[in-house]
Amino acid sequence: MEVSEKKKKEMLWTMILSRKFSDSLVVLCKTEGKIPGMMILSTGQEAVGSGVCAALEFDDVIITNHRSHHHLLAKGADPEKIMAEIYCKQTGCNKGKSGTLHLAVPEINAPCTSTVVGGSLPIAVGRAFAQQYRKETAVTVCFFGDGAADEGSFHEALNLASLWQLPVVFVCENNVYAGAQRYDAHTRVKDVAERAKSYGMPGVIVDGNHAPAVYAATLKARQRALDGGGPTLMECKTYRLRGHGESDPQHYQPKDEIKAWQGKNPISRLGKELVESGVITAAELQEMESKAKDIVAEAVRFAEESPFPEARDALEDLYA
Amino acid sequence: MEVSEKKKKEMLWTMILSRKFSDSLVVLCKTEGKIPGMMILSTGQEAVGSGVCAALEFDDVIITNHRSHHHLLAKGADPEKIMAEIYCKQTGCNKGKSGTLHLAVPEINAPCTSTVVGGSLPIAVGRAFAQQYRKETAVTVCFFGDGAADEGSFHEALNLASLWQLPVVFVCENNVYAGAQRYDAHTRVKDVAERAKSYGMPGVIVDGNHAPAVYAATLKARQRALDGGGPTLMECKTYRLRGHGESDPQHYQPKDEIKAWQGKNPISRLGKELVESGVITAAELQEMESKAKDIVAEAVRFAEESPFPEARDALEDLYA
Amino acid sequence: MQKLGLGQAVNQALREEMHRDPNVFIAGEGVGVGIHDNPVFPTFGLLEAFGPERVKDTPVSEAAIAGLAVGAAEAGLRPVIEIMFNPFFTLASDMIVNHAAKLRYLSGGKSSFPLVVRIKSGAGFGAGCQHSHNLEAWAAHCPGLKVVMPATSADAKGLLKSAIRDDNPVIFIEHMGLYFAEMPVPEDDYLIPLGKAEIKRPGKDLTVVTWSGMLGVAMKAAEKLSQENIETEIVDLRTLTPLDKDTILASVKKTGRLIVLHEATRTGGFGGEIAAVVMEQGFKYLKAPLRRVTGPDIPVPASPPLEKFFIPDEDNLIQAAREIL
Amino acid sequence: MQKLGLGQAVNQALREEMHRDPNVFIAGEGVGVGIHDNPVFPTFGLLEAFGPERVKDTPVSEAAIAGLAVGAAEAGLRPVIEIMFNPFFTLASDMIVNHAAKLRYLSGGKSSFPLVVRIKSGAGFGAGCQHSHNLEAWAAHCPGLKVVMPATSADAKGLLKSAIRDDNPVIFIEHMGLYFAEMPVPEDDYLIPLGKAEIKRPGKDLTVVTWSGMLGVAMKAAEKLSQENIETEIVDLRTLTPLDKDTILASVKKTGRLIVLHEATRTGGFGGEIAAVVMEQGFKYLKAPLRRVTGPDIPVPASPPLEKFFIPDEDNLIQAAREIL
Ligand SMILES: Cc1ncc(C[n+]2csc(CCOP(=O)(O)OP(=O)(O)O)c2C)c(N)n1
Ligand SMILES: Cc1ncc(C[n+]2csc(CCOP(=O)(O)OP(=O)(O)O)c2C)c(N)n1
Ligand SMILES: [Mg+2]
Ligand SMILES: [Mg+2]
Repeated sequence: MEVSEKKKKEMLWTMILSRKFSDSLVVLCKTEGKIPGMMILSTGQEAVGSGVCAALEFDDVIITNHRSHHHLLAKGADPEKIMAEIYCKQTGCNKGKSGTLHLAVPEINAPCTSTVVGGSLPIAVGRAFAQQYRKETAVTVCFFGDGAADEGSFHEALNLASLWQLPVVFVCENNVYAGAQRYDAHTRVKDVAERAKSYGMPGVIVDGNHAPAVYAATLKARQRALDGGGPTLMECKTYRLRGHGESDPQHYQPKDEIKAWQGKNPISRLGKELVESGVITAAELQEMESKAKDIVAEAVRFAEESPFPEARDALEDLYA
Repeated sequence: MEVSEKKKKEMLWTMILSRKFSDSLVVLCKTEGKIPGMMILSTGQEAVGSGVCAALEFDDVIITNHRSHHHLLAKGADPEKIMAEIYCKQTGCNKGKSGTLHLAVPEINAPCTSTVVGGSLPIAVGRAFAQQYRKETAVTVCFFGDGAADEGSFHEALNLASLWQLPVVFVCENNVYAGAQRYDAHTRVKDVAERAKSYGMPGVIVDGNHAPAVYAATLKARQRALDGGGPTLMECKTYRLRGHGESDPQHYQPKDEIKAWQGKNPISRLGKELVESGVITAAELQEMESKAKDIVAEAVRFAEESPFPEARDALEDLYA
Repeated sequence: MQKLGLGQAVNQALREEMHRDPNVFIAGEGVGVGIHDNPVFPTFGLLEAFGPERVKDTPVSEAAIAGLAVGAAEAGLRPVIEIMFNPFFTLASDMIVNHAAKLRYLSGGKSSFPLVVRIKSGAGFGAGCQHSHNLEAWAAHCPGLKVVMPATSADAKGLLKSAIRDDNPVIFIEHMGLYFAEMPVPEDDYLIPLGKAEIKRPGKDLTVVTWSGMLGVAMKAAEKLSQENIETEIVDLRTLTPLDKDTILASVKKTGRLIVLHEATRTGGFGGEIAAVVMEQGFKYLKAPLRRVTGPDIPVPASPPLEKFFIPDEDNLIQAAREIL
Repeated sequence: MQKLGLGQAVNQALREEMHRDPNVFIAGEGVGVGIHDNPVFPTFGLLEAFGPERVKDTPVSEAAIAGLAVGAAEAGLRPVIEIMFNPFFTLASDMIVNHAAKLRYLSGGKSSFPLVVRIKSGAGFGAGCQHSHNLEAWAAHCPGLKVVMPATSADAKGLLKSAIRDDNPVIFIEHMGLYFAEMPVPEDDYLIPLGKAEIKRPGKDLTVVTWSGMLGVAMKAAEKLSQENIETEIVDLRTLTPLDKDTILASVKKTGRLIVLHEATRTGGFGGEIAAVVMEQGFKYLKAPLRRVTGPDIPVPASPPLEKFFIPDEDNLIQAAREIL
């Protein structure tokens, strides 16, 4: 499929923004007292968030998981609001209730994040059911990891989605690890995509480090869903360049494996492609980088200057 | 595979016993005050219990589900003890704690029944793990229905069993219905056996109304498990001739469908085969029938004459 | 007034709400075509009335059913899902407890999850402990949920209609024993607010706080005690959370004596919550120790004499009353 | 005496029991190779010590992990499985509640299920409510289970060893906040019987019943109150079920005043059970109303000031004490 230059530039941009965002968090989360909780980053996996979301319209919904930053930024979340939430500030998109792990951004149709592994899948089924029920021209995308594909919820959700031909795209980000466990230490199926057959739905394997490939596959799956063809299971092969979380020393990840995947960096890869094909100049690429840096710096400033919520605000927002 | 005459006779016998057992319950459960609870029978599915258990040794373990009578009788359960339990009597195999639904017969290595749909699968994984851990020459068979294959527990159990190459045989009794739901109304996968691929294990489809076929497939799966080849998913295609339970009017089961499957009765089929091939005489067949009838009548008499447990016995048997 | 079993009252509430609001749909195992072709059951005839788009028979997949409700509710639909028997709540509990109950809070109040989880519950069917296990205390311990347990058909109708219109996740637990008892039910658009207990019988000597299937036991015992001039006040909670503390405390203030009666097993049951609330806020009113009359701390056994032993009855209640009078 | 964090004490207990009994094995997510390469965590180094046959890293499949334990225990092995965080108990709850807890009863006492479910629990990590949710009250409401919640490293060692040797399913809940506090631990084969509370501080004016992470809060508050000559008796339950009623009642008999302190949310928490037991059996000893000091009825929020608000502290306890003294 021919991917437009505009889309390619858009994807490059959201990947760069996402990486700058992560890179700043790598440092900030280690600075005592700045950011509470576990810090889980998507460094190296940006092509998945960017490629998928580039294929979506605003009305399309995403349901994401614990490794959500790249999904949300690509879908259009305000970096300030999510950075402030990561800082657990009152100005955060969830007033500090969520923190970094459960960012909920309904204003961009990313209404919930589940940090329960596999939790995003049944909810996505429900969200897609609502789209079908109301005959909306929109789909739901569900992000989850390779580890989540071993949870019972994966199985139940895919079966039900296929049975009812719901407009949902299941995007498995296979980053080779589930926590400290290598992919082949948690299942014997060679590809997660193979599991699609168990539900009578198409399963596709995508180069998850190439945004245009992810974009093209998503576009196709989305169209199929809109046409009433039901769900697709898309497995994006990628790699978790950092530890599970930032406190993980990666003692179990072979150094040369990490190095090899660093060489497949989705951002420099697409950047190089676009520069070489003349879509952008090297200067424009640099400009994108520095613009992203500025946006992230601004988001950090906003977050740091924002107040914490008041203790008793804890009692708000539970019941409607 | 050549199945010995002895085995064939054995299977015919356990099927006949099982059918007589069910037939008597059809009547008894409708007699006010005789048997409490739901009555779930396996009429028409006897070849699965008989074929599987004929391939097992005493040390092999079975874990069964709500539709368990034919499994237990084929594994060698004492008809009196289980009939008394079905009657909820003190002399029942579980002293009336279980009733018909959760018959546990550890003395024949049928240690538990789960009436939670899908509940038998993770437990079977654990039981097979113990066999592997202790390097026993024995396998675990897990019985479950086509409906159970949509539960998350199915997925998690098969993945784990395959990952660790546990000596377990998953026997799916596809009787076309899960409750009132036809098979094709609960999933889009044509055969449950197809799902084996999701876990990197062999999946086989077996004529579930032909005991020798079930026997042969089980023997193979058992040997594979003993050889360290790991689990097998066996789908036995059969049919639930009666309602889900005896209070189910079968209003959703097409009459001609029932009729067609009555024509495939596994008992008369094997009986005819054995008579025609001269393995038994028609007289012997009749003798088997009347002997089974006597055994069941004796079991009913035993159950009916047995006392109920004392009210305060309810407090016993919870903690070890 | 029409007389209906509790299941039929639920059926009527579902029908009325589905007529009123196209966003209401139902889903679950056998809610369309079920194994019982019998009008006493709650979803009888709804498939015929509303069609397969709004009456969704599902596979045996409790987590997916609950997730369906969570996602659809976020979108503004009003799902009413069914958990066939209370013990299977376990299989849906991650979706209900970690998601339905928490996601609004996690969104900082931006999203709502207006869903109802109907659960069939109760001992007395000889089905044993994997089908009978009263777990209302679990749901009542989860902030973000509301827990409703009607004891009469009229309450079931009025409370279910309110539950469906409520913007929060509501756990609605039906005691199956009440499906078979016909009771008067208002024919109109009858609503009962969530969070309000009801005095089902006034009295001055003794307060019995109860809910669901045990109301009948309380009423019978009160009748007998009345013959000895002991007048029992019966508080039917109807809603466990939010708990109507005022009604409980006012009654204890009047009588000075409290028994909590529930079918669930004793230790960790919701009876403890009532005890604690009264001990905290009504201590000065109390003239005697508390009694809890509950299921014993065992799984529900199948055999009739054992199951009968499990289920609290009038005699247990009367004995407890005598101990504190 | 050696000083260990609670996680290290758990580690020692596991090591000793695995050495003692070849039937003991452990399983769970990251119990072998984990994302923390850190000796404060409970399963550190066990893979190296006992090999992959007995230290089983599993996929992210909580139901299968729990089922593994149920089946293996029936066969006579002694599995110790880990649930990474308490909210994920939901996903294992069918196997634990409907199977581990009930199957012995259903067998009429023929089979046993000697298994331990270790659960990491507690707020205070900024991880939010899908990781922090204290659900001990759920397990304590399930007949057939025993529920253990140590508050010190020594208790953790002694109780876990007893739990592993117990022939029943035991839920063993570890407060992660205690992993980082070094406390003395006996070096020998140290066993503490299940079902015995311990007076962690004697006093005559006021009883505080508590468990797990809240013991530290109680001790600090008691210290402060003591400066005003108010002597607090602290009962550390250690085991929630079977509940050591005798120790609680003896203390209330002595002091006449009771506060229950737990981190879990209030409504439906296990504090209600303590209240009910005392109100039933110790009513005549009571001189003042009960106070419960607990987490408020909200999910655990992520933001530090909100999370701090959630977790009960000394000031909350001292204030409650003043109210009833
Ligand atoms: C139900 C559940 N079990 C365990 C965890 C702890 N946990 C968090 S992330 C994770 C690994 C998930 O792996 P994967 O799905 O591949 O996602 P990735 O982290 O690689 O993006 C685990 C085990 C959890 N959050 N939820
Ligand atoms: C977890 C759970 N959900 C629902 C039920 C109610 N139920 C009992 S049997 C059954 C249908 C099971 O179908 P299948 O697995 O095909 O077995 P079959 O009855 O056909 O033998 C259902 C839904 C249950 N027992 N457990
Ligand atoms: Mg992964
Ligand atoms: Mg079936």
